[in-house]
Amino acid sequence: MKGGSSEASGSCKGRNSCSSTVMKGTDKCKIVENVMIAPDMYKMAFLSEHIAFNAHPGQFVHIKVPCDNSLLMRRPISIHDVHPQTGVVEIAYKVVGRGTRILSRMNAGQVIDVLGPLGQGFTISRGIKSAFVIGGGCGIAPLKFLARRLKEEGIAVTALLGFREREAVYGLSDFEEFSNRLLVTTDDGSLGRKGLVTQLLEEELKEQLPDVMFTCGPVPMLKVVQRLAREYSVPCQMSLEERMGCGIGGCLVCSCAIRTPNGDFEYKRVCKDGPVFWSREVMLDEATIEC
Amino acid sequence: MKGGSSEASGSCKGRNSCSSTVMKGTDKCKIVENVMIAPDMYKMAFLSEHIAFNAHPGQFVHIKVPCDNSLLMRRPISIHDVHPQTGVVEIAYKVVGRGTRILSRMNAGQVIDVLGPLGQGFTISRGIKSAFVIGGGCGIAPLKFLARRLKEEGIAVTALLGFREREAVYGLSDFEEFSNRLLVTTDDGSLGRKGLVTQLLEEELKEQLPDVMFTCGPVPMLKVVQRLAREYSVPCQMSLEERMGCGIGGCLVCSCAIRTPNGDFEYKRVCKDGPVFWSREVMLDEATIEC
Amino acid sequence: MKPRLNVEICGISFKNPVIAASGTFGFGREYARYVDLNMLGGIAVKGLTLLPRKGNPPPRIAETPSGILNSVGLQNPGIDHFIEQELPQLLKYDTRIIVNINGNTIDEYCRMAEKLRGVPVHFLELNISCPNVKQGGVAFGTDPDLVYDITRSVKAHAGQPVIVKLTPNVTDIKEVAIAAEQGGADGISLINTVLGMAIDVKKRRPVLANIVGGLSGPAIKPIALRMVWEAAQVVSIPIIGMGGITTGEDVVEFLLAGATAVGVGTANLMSPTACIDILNQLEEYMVQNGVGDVKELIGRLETE
Amino acid sequence: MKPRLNVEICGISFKNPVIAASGTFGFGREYARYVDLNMLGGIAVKGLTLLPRKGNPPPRIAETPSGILNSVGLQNPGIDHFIEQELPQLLKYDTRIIVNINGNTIDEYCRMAEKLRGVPVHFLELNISCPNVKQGGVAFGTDPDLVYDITRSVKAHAGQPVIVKLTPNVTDIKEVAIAAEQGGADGISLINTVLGMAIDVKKRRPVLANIVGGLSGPAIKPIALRMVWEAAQVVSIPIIGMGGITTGEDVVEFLLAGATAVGVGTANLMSPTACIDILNQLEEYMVQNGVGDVKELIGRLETE
Ligand SMILES: Cc1cc2nc3c(=O)[nH]c(=O)nc-3n(C[C@H](O)[C@H](O)[C@H](O)COP(=O)(O)OP(=O)(O)OC[C@H]3O[C@@H](n4cnc5c(N)ncnc54)[C@H](O)[C@@H]3O)c2cc1C
Ligand SMILES: Cc1cc2nc3c(=O)[nH]c(=O)nc-3n(C[C@H](O)[C@H](O)[C@H](O)COP(=O)(O)OP(=O)(O)OC[C@H]3O[C@@H](n4cnc5c(N)ncnc54)[C@H](O)[C@@H]3O)c2cc1C
Ligand SMILES: Cc1cc2nc3c(=O)[nH]c(=O)nc-3n(C[C@H](O)[C@H](O)[C@H](O)COP(=O)(O)O)c2cc1C
Ligand SMILES: Cc1cc2nc3c(=O)[nH]c(=O)nc-3n(C[C@H](O)[C@H](O)[C@H](O)COP(=O)(O)O)c2cc1C
Ligand code: FES
Ligand code: FES
Repeated sequence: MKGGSSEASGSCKGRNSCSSTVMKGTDKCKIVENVMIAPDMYKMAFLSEHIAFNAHPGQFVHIKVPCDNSLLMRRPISIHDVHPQTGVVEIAYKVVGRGTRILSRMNAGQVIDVLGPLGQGFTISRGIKSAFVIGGGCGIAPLKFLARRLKEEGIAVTALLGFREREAVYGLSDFEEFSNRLLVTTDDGSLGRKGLVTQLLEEELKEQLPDVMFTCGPVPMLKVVQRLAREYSVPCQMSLEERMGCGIGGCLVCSCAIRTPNGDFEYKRVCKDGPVFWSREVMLDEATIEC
Repeated sequence: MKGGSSEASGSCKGRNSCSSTVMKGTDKCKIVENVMIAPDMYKMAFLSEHIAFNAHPGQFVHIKVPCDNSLLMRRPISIHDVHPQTGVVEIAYKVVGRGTRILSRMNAGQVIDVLGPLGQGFTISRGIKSAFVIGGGCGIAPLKFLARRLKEEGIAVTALLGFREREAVYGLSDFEEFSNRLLVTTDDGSLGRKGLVTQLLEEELKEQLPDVMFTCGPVPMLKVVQRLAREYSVPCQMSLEERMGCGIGGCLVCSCAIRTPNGDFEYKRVCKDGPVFWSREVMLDEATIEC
Repeated sequence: MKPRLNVEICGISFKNPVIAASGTFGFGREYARYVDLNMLGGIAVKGLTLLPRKGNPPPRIAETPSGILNSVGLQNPGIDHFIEQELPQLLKYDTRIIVNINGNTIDEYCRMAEKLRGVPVHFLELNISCPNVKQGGVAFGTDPDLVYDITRSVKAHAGQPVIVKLTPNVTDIKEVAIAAEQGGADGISLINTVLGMAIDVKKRRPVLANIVGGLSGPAIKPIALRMVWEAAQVVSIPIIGMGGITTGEDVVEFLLAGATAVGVGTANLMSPTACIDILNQLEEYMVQNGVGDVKELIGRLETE
Repeated sequence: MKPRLNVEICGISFKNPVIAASGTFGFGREYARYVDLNMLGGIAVKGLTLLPRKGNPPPRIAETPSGILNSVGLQNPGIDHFIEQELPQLLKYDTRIIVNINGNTIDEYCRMAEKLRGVPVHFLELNISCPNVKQGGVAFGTDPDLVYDITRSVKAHAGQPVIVKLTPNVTDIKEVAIAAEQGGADGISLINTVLGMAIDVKKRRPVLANIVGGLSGPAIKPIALRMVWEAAQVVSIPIIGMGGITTGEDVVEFLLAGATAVGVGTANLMSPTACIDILNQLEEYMVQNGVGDVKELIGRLETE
């Protein structure tokens, strides 16, 4: 079962069968909270029953930048978590440019224009018993929703999270709740282990091999995870980023190079065929965005 | 004495002598009030000691449209009134397009970027004893400050104000305070006299001739006032509008046709040579903006 | 009373003048869950080539003030795949299908036109203007003689009316429009994207892997409008106007300037429901301004 | 340490690469109370003609998405008046003065150059691109042969180095840039405004009385950057790059693309202190990115 669906996800009966087509444009969503959770890192909660009910871990929403009409393109932001009972959707985002800065200044009560849920999320195959969830920096954002879902499915989760420094750390309590083991690194050792999360990952892989790995983070990190997955023969899914236009598969601007069986490659759409891909297919040297 | 000055107005000692040059860029002004005073008509008060202290009736401020970077040009808005003691500047503006709509949604406490005071205001010559102040619609905005100044100078003011209908009326209490006689018309007779303010003006001119007339309003109204001023030989100053760029005289986009002594005309700058001109010089058929 | 929105191009009627522009609407498939494709005047499909094309490496998009630059580079599955795999689902909808074709040589255009003979699509759109293909692309569209030649040649092979899509990257759009008309074009569409560039000052590199790309969106609307208006002065074949349309009033501007129908491109990337939103706004404008029939707007700009 | 900002064009040094662009800064007079003109790299004065010109009727400006259209039509008091009445106050400032001249014929350009011989200004800027003058204007700048001729002719009469200002309304900017260089230009400046149009849908009329106008501002920045980059590939004379610059980072983009200095136009209309604000941001960029000398940026775009 693949999380998310390339066709209609209007009204999904259970997570696995998304069939009926519902015309659903963009949502005008009321913000219920928008707070700083680390320097330049914000968590926003907004109301969208449609998204809260239909989203899968690894999917994203595509948000119109409010106010400033000179910025035409929506911004893709992963779904951090959803609360189907209340219709609340959470995102966690870093202020890196004009769009995210404007977003960070929005207040509860104001409305944003959101498209989603979009893309192919993480695939949680039947029979999986244990999983490593590896995240770096703002790449950790989509992994909370994933960890919660894995826990609900009874899968043993080891979360390996890397941050630059103590101040940059966010979301640990979530992973304390949803993972069986939580391992944290910081580049400078100001919290958890000093070093890169991939060093820790290699040590862990030497101890025990999970059934599957899930990862999201900066490209250099992804490259190491990809190599380790290959070396240790662990199936691995990674979430990619690329600059986007439509977000729904129509414009072909968000391409990533994906290996084809014949040894060549083709450009797939991060927005529609991804953002989650199997790591063995992904040609990361072609990736252009550093998370 | 001409109100406003084409050169530095940094620190004016008295209204008549503006000489010292002070480098003064744009002001970041805190909004203290922004309220609807009639349908689509707003009154905003913001803080700027510089403007409050240096402004002359008939001058304008040039306001950067907040938030939306796709709108490059500032919006010229007349100075409705100033309070030099508190540094409060008032403007009264009508929502007619995107810029004024965005302005109308700003709240007290927020900051706008304002350039001013700009332009040549109304000239209040020595020896003037009586004046007619004739305004139509949102053209009434700059006349409050003028009427107050005229009253302070001991000049007898007859205010003739025309509105479309009762709902559109604003600012009457100001003119009750600052004018000796207040005459109001509405197109539909829902308040004051039914008809056009220029009909009333003609009747008044038949009764008594003021030393000077001051007017601001839609071009069709200005045309009649111009004709009456000529017919009754009353000196008349009128405030013009034109689409603006820089607002300070540098780009030559805000031109209005002004008669030259040799019978020809030249394009003058509404922003710098105006917005107030002597009505006998103005070629209103060339005016393009209907207030 | 509901205003009348239908227009006609080469005797083929369109429900309304709003056409999804090539390259911004895929083959309609992805948009079908957001808009009822039956409501569109037409759909211009993603630019096709004789053989499948991978397209350019990423990044392929850069955001610029009120515009975007793209360098997709005509990624497409090839014309055969389109006819076999994509077209059938599109034909289920009651709208006009415009097939955007791109060649490196005149012969390639002609062979694509041949392949489309008898295929139930309504128009061919000759893209002689895509700035992202090194060979051919730009050269065709900027030389009036070549525009004439290619139009004539393709007309000889085409089973459907031929629309020639012009590039704005020329000194004189009128010359090129006239060349297309004289070559036998049944209509022209304009404008394609304007060649542009963006630089990442942190990396000191172009934002696009392809260095340059095509500028589209509201930023280019004044250029597009001017060119549509200029072209309308010199040709009598119908014009499909496009470039930066994001609202119903934008559509009115293009119709007044002389377009019979309009293309909506970048707006589809801003919101998947853009075409329908724009259509609704157009209707609203007509109602508010007492325009009973959209044809009353075409070419009716007053310049006195 | 304070980064070094000075650059050099034809052996004449500029304090910094920021020049107020012609037509947006008057003769400096109006801006002098907002910015210290001594801080500017240079000032290109409002375009001059042999005789005074009234200019076009209003409205002369329209706002478009991230851009403006203008149709001032070269309103100016004539070159004699400039030399006698305006220049003296400008010469009080320690900055480079660039005199923008406009003719209807080659002869007119030459006569203006003659009048400026011995007058203490630093550069002539040949505006062969203003789109608002019906005769001459556009034609000169779009034909490489004419560009060559006019440059050669004016060079023969000019007492100062000659910069040729190019129009973007051409198929191939490289051709035109080469023609100017071969004609003997000491530098080129680009881009002038892009021909555009805006329509008032309520009145169903063009917004500008002149119908068309010149598009400037951030909207055209990607076009300008691309053209500066293209020109820099083919000429070795210095380039003054402009088009949509509103921030220090925009300046960096143009320098990386190959410009030695930049012009700031529309930004002056957005805020009278724009040139200085931009200069400060440029310095800030340099400090933050460890660029000690602005010359390290010129032409240093990496495209590998
Ligand atoms: C599928 C997906 C999920 C994402 N999830 C998250 C998340 O949960 N939290 C988070 O903080 N960030 C996330 N990002 C990155 C986020 O989209 C960018 O940081 C954001 O778009 C930057 O916008 P800006 O206007 O602030 O920056 P600017 O640099 O001003 O943006 C300029 C342009 O570049 C694009 N862009 C810039 N950086 C990126 C990027 N990394 N990825 C894609 N486009 C980019 C923008 O969309 C815009 O078009 C995600 C990206 C993708 C593709
Ligand atoms: C000297 C002067 C003083 C003014 N004082 C007032 C005032 O006190 N109260 C008030 O309500 N209005 C006043 N106006 C008119 C006001 O500037 C316009 O209503 C406003 O600019 C419209 O902006 P918008 O974005 O809402 O409209 P849009 O139509 O979206 O504006 C588009 C463009 O047209 C220009 N524009 C549109 N209408 C006018 C106009 N009437 N005059 C000049 N430019 C225009 C805008 O600046 C902008 O560039 C004054 C105009 C001038 C020239
Ligand atoms: C992402 C993208 C892809 C495009 N691909 C094509 C194409 O394949 N063929 C074509 O003729 N035009 C293509 N265009 C140009 C558009 O059809 C349209 O002419 C142009 O973008 C101007 O309109 P707009 O401003 O509404 O986008 C593309 C434009 C964009 C933005
Ligand atoms: C109002 C206005 C007037 C202009 N007048 C002239 C002129 O007289 N001579 C000239 O060479 N360029 C003129 N230009 C063009 C500018 O100098 C500049 O080349 C162009 O606007 C692009 O730069 P920008 O986007 O920074 O404005 C004018 C531009 C504007 C906006
Ligand atoms: S963003 Fe349009 S296809 Fe992915
Ligand atoms: S607005 Fe620039 S001269 Fe008046």
